[in-house]
Amino acid sequence: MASEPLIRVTGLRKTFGNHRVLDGLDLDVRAGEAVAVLGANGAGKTTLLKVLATLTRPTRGTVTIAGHDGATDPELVRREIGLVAHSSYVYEDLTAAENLMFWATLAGLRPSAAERAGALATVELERAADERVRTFSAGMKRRLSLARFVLARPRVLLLDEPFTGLDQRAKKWLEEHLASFKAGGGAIVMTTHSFGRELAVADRIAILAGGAIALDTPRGSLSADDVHRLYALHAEDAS
Amino acid sequence: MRRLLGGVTLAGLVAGLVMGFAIAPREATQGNVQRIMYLHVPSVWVAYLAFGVVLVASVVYLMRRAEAADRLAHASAEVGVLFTGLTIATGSIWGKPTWGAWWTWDARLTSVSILFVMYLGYLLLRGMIEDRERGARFAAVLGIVAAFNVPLVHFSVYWWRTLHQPPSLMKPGPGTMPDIIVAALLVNFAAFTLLYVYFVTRRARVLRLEAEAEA
Amino acid sequence: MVWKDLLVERRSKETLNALFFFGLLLLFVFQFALGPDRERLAGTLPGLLWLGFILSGLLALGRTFVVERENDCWEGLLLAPGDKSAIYVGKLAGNLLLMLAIEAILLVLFGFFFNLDLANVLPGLAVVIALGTVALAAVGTLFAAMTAQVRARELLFPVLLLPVEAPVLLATVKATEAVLLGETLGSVAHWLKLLAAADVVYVAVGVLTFDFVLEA
Amino acid sequence: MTAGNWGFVVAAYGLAAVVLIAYWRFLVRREKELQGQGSGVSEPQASVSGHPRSEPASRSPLP
Repeated sequence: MASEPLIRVTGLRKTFGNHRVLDGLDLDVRAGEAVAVLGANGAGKTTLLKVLATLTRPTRGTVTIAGHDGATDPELVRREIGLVAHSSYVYEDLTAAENLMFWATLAGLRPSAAERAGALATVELERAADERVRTFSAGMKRRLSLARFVLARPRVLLLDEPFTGLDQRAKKWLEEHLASFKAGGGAIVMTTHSFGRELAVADRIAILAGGAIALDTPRGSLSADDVHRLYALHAEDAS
Repeated sequence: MRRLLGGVTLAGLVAGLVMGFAIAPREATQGNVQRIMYLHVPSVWVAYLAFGVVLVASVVYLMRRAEAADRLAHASAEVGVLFTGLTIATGSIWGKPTWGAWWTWDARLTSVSILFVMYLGYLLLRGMIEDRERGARFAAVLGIVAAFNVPLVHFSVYWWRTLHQPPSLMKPGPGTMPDIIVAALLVNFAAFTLLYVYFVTRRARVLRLEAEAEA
Repeated sequence: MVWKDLLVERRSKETLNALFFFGLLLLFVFQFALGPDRERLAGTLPGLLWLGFILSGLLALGRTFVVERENDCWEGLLLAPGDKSAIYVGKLAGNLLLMLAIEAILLVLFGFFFNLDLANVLPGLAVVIALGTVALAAVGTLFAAMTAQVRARELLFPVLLLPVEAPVLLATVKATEAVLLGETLGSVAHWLKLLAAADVVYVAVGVLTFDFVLEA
Repeated sequence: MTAGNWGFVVAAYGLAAVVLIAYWRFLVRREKELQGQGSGVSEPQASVSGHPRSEPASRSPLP
């Protein structure tokens, strides 16, 4: 694979006040690849995702997604990415179908009724389509927020601790969904503070410590224990 | 360069004082109190100049994202507020012997006061946002809104105060002023403009140093 | 956007109910603060009316993006590709509807409690209120978006909004006063022109700068 | 009405002098503070000259 990586981060620095959250971070992610970013709370995982998603501008350094610079062409970047953060971006007082319709309209899409139903079916919410989101479980909300991307078809998925708070069935479903997204040529960056299901999806593991990637290694046959040993080693090194 | 500017400014201010106190005569109707004009009127001028600069710098910042423009806007707003405050204070001090009250809802005092609180809000907004980039953006938007509001404030206050009562209170009509007083005013205008430039460049430099210390 | 917000509002009815109650309370407060003397109240009525509008407007406008914040949809809005000014216009339209509804209720309450004969002056009053409300809502929506993500937003929002709205307040109070006294709109044409100018300027600036407020 | 009015004039000018000088001193002190800190701790490029320079080396165009 000699092609240009789908995501390229170079020399990224982000400061808040006097605090350097990220400092000199480099990361490349290719199409069809999933990277799991492991880091302690406050290590800057969420900040990294926000910068990738063009939600905050880097203090220094560049982020390029699908060839577009996030600082100069955020609009073009936003067409390529889907972000699932802790917040699920759904309105509690609207039904699942209404939420989907709203976000699709905002994204400039005009999905037909069949397409909308199809998207909800993909995330297995077709039976809850007309129920208010307020009544949904955490897993259902996350599935609903993923349904938006069934319609919008981004090439990059950014996930903030996607498996946290889900039950076993939802985890399994998400795992399969992410695997098929990858197979379709998409790139995934997901953060986590402790490895669970992420390991199965990730092709690479990146340890975030001291504001930069302290270790970037193929998952290979590493077990969760191995990863945690590596993490302890490198995170302590950096701090 | 900077010393030169500082020196010229100081010389200008001294010249302004000399013109205002030694050379210009006592004004016939108002007496010595009129000499406050040499302080008051140039202050208003600087305030309006400063807020105009905030507008231009804000627009430039939003279009180019040049941090220098943001610092210029910030510095100019701060200096503008400073001079607006001076305008209000000196106007009030002038008003006491002239109108017999520290404060009257005179059209000019009122509109300048509205500007004062408006731009004070601008500085407050800047101080409340941690993220430098976001603070700059929001401040620029506010700077633009506030600047476009200036004429609206001006007209509304003017009509508010003058439409139902004769507009007689305060008219330092330029036509009736002796040349020497006009000259003294002009010298002070020039000196205050220099002072503004001096303050803004210095403040902008401090802001740059702060940004560099953080980054 | 309008459709979504109205739908949310219809489902929860939070804002409108609370604001109705707030308006009622305001009336009591005014009445208590100024005493029951009809004569004295009559002179201050236009001011009181707009004070009521402004105060409930502050509450209503300040809540513009609460739906987004509570549901964590702020970033989602940001990430939606395309023109952000559509979001501004949508929010502005929603706010306008909401505020006009509140103002209509307040007006009826005022008429009832202060024994006003509104029927005759209603057309003129409606023009003044509509012009003033657009100006209020245009800046309010923009500032609400700005302060939504800032510390101490409940404080900062009115602190920023009130000075900017000073000319609008002056114009509307004066125009309302004239209309209530039975004068024609022609006699306050300059105020109406000022309000119209403010409307145009505020909406234009809002549309043009909202992109910068929302983006990060 | 003129005799006592010098008091108002002095008050106005005095106030202006105090405010302006205080602001000037604030600027000078803050600048000294920052310069001392800048040259002592972090990058050597932290301005010694007074050139207005925007963000150094931030936007390198080449990938």
